[in-house]
Amino acid sequence: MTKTASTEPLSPQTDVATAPASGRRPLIRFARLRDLALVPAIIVLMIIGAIISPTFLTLGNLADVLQQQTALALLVLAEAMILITGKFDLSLESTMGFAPVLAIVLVVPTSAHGLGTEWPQWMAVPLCLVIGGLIGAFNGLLILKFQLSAFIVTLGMLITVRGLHIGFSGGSSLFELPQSFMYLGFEKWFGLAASVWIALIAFVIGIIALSYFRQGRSLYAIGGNVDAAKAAGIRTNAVTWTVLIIGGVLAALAGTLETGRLGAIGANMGEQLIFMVFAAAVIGGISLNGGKGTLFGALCGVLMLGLIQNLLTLMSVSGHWFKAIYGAIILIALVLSRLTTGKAQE
Amino acid sequence: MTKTASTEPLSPQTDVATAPASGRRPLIRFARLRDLALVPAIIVLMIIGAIISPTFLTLGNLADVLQQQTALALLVLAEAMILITGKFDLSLESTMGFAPVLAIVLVVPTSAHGLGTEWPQWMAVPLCLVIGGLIGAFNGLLILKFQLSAFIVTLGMLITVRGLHIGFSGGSSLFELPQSFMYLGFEKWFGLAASVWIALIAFVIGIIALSYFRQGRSLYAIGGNVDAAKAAGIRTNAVTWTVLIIGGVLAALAGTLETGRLGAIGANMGEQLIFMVFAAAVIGGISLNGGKGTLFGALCGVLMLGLIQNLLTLMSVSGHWFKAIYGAIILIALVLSRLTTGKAQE
Amino acid sequence: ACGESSTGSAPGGTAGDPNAKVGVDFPRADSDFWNSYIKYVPQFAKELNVNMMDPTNSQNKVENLVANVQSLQGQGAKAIVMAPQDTGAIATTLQRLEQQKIPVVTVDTRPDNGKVYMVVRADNKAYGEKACKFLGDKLGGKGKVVEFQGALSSVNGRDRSEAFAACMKQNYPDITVFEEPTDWEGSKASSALQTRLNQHPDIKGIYMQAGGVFLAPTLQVLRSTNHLLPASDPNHIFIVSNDGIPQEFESIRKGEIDATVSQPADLYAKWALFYAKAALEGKTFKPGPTDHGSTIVEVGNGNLEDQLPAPLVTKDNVDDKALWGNQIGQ
Amino acid sequence: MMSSVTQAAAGDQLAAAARNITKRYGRTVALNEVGIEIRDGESHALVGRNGAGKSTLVSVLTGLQAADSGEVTFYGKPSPALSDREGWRRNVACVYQRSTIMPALSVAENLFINRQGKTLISWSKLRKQSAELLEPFGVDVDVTKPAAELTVEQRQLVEIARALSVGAKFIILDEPTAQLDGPAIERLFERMRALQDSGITFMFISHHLEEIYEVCQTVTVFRDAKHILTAPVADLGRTELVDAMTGEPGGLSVPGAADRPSIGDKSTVALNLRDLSGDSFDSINIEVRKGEVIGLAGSASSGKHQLAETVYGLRKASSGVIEVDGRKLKPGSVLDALKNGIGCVPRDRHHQGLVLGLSIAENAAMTVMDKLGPAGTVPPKQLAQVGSKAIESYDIVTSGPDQPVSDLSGGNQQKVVMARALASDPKVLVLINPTAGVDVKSKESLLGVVDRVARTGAAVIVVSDEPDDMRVCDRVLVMFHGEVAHEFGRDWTEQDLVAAIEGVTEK
Ligand SMILES: Nc1ncnc2c1ncn2[C@@H]1O[C@H](COP(=O)(O)OP(=O)(O)OP(=O)(O)O)[C@@H](O)[C@H]1O
Ligand SMILES: Nc1ncnc2c1ncn2[C@@H]1O[C@H](COP(=O)(O)OP(=O)(O)OP(=O)(O)O)[C@@H](O)[C@H]1O
Ligand SMILES: O[C@H]1[C@H](O)[C@H](O)OC[C@H]1O
Ligand SMILES: [Mg+2]
Ligand SMILES: [Mg+2]
Repeated sequence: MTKTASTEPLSPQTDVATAPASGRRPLIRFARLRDLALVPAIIVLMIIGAIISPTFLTLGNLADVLQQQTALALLVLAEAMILITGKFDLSLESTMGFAPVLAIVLVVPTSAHGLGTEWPQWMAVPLCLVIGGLIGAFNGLLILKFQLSAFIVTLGMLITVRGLHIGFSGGSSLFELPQSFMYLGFEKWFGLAASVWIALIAFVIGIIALSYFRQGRSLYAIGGNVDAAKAAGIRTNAVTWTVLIIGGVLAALAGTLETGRLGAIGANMGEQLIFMVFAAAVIGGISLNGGKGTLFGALCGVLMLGLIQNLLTLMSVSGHWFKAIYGAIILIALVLSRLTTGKAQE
Repeated sequence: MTKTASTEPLSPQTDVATAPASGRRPLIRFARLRDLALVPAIIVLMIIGAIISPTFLTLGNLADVLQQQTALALLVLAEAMILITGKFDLSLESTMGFAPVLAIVLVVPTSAHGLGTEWPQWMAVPLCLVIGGLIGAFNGLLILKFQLSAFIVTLGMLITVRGLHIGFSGGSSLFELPQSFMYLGFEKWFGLAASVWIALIAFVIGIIALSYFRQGRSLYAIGGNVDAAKAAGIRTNAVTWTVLIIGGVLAALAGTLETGRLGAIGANMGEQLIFMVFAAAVIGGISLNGGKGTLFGALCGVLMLGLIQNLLTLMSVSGHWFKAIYGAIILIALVLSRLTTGKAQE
Repeated sequence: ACGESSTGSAPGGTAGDPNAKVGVDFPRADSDFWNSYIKYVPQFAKELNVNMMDPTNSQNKVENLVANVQSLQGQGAKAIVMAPQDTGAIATTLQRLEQQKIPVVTVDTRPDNGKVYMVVRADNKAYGEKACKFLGDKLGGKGKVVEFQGALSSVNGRDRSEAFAACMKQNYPDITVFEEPTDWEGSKASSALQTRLNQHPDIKGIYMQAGGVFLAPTLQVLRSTNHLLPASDPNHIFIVSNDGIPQEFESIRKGEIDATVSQPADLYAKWALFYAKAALEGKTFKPGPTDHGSTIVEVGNGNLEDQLPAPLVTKDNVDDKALWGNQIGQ
Repeated sequence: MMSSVTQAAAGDQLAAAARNITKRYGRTVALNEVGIEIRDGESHALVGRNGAGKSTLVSVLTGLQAADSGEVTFYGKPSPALSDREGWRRNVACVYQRSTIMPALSVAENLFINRQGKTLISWSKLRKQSAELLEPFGVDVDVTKPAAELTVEQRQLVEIARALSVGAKFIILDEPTAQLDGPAIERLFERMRALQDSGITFMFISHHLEEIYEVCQTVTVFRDAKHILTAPVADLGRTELVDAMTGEPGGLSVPGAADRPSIGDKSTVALNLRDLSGDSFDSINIEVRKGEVIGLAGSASSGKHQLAETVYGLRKASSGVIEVDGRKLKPGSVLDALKNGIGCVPRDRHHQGLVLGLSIAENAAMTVMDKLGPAGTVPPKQLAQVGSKAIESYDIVTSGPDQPVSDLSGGNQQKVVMARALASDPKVLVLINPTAGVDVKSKESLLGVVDRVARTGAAVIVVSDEPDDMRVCDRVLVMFHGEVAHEFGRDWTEQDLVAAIEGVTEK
């Protein structure tokens, strides 16, 4: 938000401005310095964790941390891409809850809260993803065609879609879910939760796309200066729309995985998660003004939040002070990463 | 040395011919066209309300709507000023809950959850406002001195301050409150709740300050282009800090009024209110990018949300579909105001 | 009902009009427990001949509750039934209703402050105690137990947590309790359990304060970590839940969990409306046992609370037709 | 360090002085022990190539940035503390190179920013004063409109009017004329002279050296972050000045169209505009042949910018046809224009030209991203090559192709925009104010590029207010009120041109 005059530390070159340098640094990087900002904070957390609890550094515990963060990670992936493109999506958390609900009520019998359509059960997952995409597309319609503010459109959708969730589920948790729908969130592949693999693959694809592909790079151009991007022949509306749709699909996927992990869809699945999504993305170096940050940085943000949460659980912090301590650690981590990178945040 | 150049800009009464566009506009304009965008939507809501329920247009009902919106209104006033200055404050909702709690536990006896300090009871309200201001000042410190992103700082504070609230109150509601603390939120002046008058006065002061005073106008300059504002001689950091502090004080005031209205401080007072705060502000024409919008517009946003809520209650919309309908109406109102003003939103 | 005194001084000025309008506010629409309650209310209204207005829903927010009550009143409600989830911040509203002689019945929770005609509730401290005793006995007084605490900002979450802790401390000092803050969120419970099982693979018991939100996530974690073992297995984890929704009964039958407290959604609805009507008729009540198996107790402030029975359900009585969890949706 | 010429006669007071100023950005040294002394009442020019450090000195002199070392004084007194913005403002007013216009605020308020009034603001008074303030500059706008609705030129004039009216006795103008047309520049100079007569001191930065000779008495030259010389303007010839700036002898040679073989009818038509109408222009018919350079001149309201933007698809024509090599373009589609071989330097580099947060390489390659690697990939190597090539071909002062464009000096940013336009090897090139803010030497090389691409057979349209830019043109079309009012061959004179632009010649 802040428009501070940047004081970017410059080239590793000689001290005279006029020496045009050949590119010694890699041109595109997974992460710029500011995206590695969290690494020190993460290491400090790791060390503290190892001291406090012998469980902390066990593979089992770390694997659990990863699994617990998959839904958040996918939402952050979606939000990071949307933010880089210079837009906003608050409705992801509702989509994460509603897409599975609608998919489920379309396939299960009325006795299990179904709508009576009873479509084949294998359709549940694909349906869920499609519904997520449609919500993203609808957001895109309002934002791009009606030129409404993305923030406010998706805030309206946050409420509306959560409302549809409650309406369609009758407010109750859906317990009787097709086995196929639980598979991805529950199964293990090679000793690690399938959902972790899926999130990992999604991030790798995202990182490669945003680093090495024209369409991916165009997100930065659009987020940085949409008029300049347009003048360079980038189809800004089409790209933005696509990103919003992918965002919806990823949120729906997160919902599927979370459903498998939790074994049911509660009426408040995903509620308030959007705050954590923004926290992770912004802590990870994504700018709310668009055009800046990397997906790798965002992933670090997710991991940091997960580690803090895990640590506090292992420490058995009292319920009454849990939130205060959690918030304080986030603030300290922020200050730490600010001091280690020496870069103002946006 | 000729001393022609005086600090006073050119005298207002030269005879030069072309003084374009002076008299063409209406004389008093608190708000520009885009800030009036909501007026049609509000009128439509009023008409629908009158048709649907005979209660709706009664003085009693409208007075109730106003009273119910006072806390939201004060938070929106605070947030609008902060947004205009190009910053963000998510922690207002936590401040609204925590400032009263801390003030109270400092004055009440331990038997009523007090800390044992038992300061004089009359100090409760001033203390509460000071605490609000201190939270704002702390936000300002992190944002301006440490140059952290306002969004992420106040997100951290949102969590931390709520945590402190739960910690200090032990999670329970505080209900043994000094009478002085309840007065403002409970009393009526001239047949209307005192809190409504207070919010009204706060808005009038805000509107006048932001329309007719240099310091107030500087918020727009800072939010529009902080470097340019600095270049124009505005002490951008001092002004921004002041605005953040005023924001905290207003949030604490909102907490005081809400406490008086509700008769106690629940452990989740204000929770999730920040979404509504942003909704009202942005619907009312405040830009998240800073430098745009008026307080009058923001006030319209508050009124609109209050009327929608009231209308849905009077219509006895089913609980399960309430949220969906509420969200949908907000979206429709947005599209409506977009179409009536023909202006793209930010 | 028993415990009822002769028709005496009316609490409201409306004595004698049992057909006056009764306003009902539901606290939330996103919980299995409350959904059942929402279904029962109109049903019992018809049965008890209560002139119920269109109910409102405060969506978990006390601000909404206050607004809803104002508007119900504006539309002519002469008695109000509500279930404030935030039990403090309703004080002023109660005060105003009292001044205007509109009797109030609260359900599920009791206000911290202010006068109500009757509280229809169950003893939430007893929930915690029952869960504690059940686990304590099953574990033979030692071992490790995980507790999913409800939101500490809710009187129910606090009552259950405090009673459980006090009982454990007093009766089973050798049992270690891990209190996990969850804010009534299933996903937080799931993460905490996973972490805790990793740290202490020898967890022996779980107390979940609301089956409506914690049941599925808990089972899912146990399933994936192979902890879902029959009661006969020495490594079986004993689970006691709360709420009494049909899914919990299902799990008890399958042996996945061991017990739950059936919080009577049906009786909450029935007796809330009953008392609302009684208030309109000008009846008054006093402490003592009732004719419907409950006890009215004085809970301070001159308020009365009808503490309805909330039976512990185990494998032995899970098929009892009288349990609401066995009736709803059948 | 200071050349002896500036050792002003005793008694002559210095309005402002900076001594031994060093300023680094990271490892870039933007100012290296430089100094400048500006005598009370003079107009002092500061010149130097793009990236020489001029604007950096401006921000030090106006208190926006602290120098790493060195001192600044005003009228012999040390400069105020950095936080004392009021203090700085009393001493110095400035038109910065980067816009300080606040688009959301009204024109009136932009003019009176932070001095709307001491107590209650009277908007009606402010409106009146604003109108008066703008009057001498010929800006005829509704001062209550948001500044966002102004043209680039009008915005610049608003900035100038504001700086001149603040009441400071020392005023800095950092490239005020880069976005202005001839008459506007003339009006500005009139104001400057009048103010100078009343005792105001100016520091004036421009890449138009003739302007220096027109309004300044003293000139200081910076090169590579160092002070080179200070001398009375009258004592320094144009060639010497350019030599001092570039550090190498040998004057300038802006390529002229006459050096190219003339384009006959034999060359095929590359770009054909038929009956084209749109925003502010009407029924335009223009044919541009391969290898031909067309100049479009005209006042700000002539419609020349709109016409050029329409050709590139930035605007949609209301009727008529645009053809490239006989193929009709889809109206209002930049993508189609690009596909058919049109390249463009848009009018405002900050608006449509650059993504400031991205690197030079990325900006330069933005129009050819699809051509860098197979299957839509962007191999970092190729990307770096595009960047390095741009840096080389256009002489961009930078630490490397991955430097964010936001860190470049204004002129160097402009070169990146040129690189972007040419990256796709366009058949038709549309250049709008291509040399705005570019130093003389670089201008030479940029116009050299125009000459070069024309020789290779590209058709070029140059829209510009600068007569220099018109010298490479085979034909110059002067637009007036949306129509082509006049056409010159290679043999135009500046007088004819100005007369035509102002609409005083007969057709
Ligand atoms: N040029 C302007 N720039 C920004 N805001 C303006 C401008 N002109 C008017 N306004 C806005 O319009 C409102 C009132 O303006 P108006 O011209 O009516 O003032 P006024 O009180 O009539 O002034 P005066 O005392 O000079 O008659 C203010 O809120 C102000 O924000
Ligand atoms: N904020 C910044 N961060 C990093 N480097 C900068 C920054 N501002 C300027 N520079 C560098 O400092 C040097 C001097 O820039 P400056 O803007 O002063 O040049 P200039 O002489 O004004 O050029 P022009 O004529 O193009 O405006 C350049 O090399 C530029 O890249
Ligand atoms: O108050 C609680 C209720 O009794 C049930 O346990 O569900 C969670 C809470 O709403
Ligand atoms: Mg007036
Ligand atoms: Mg410059």
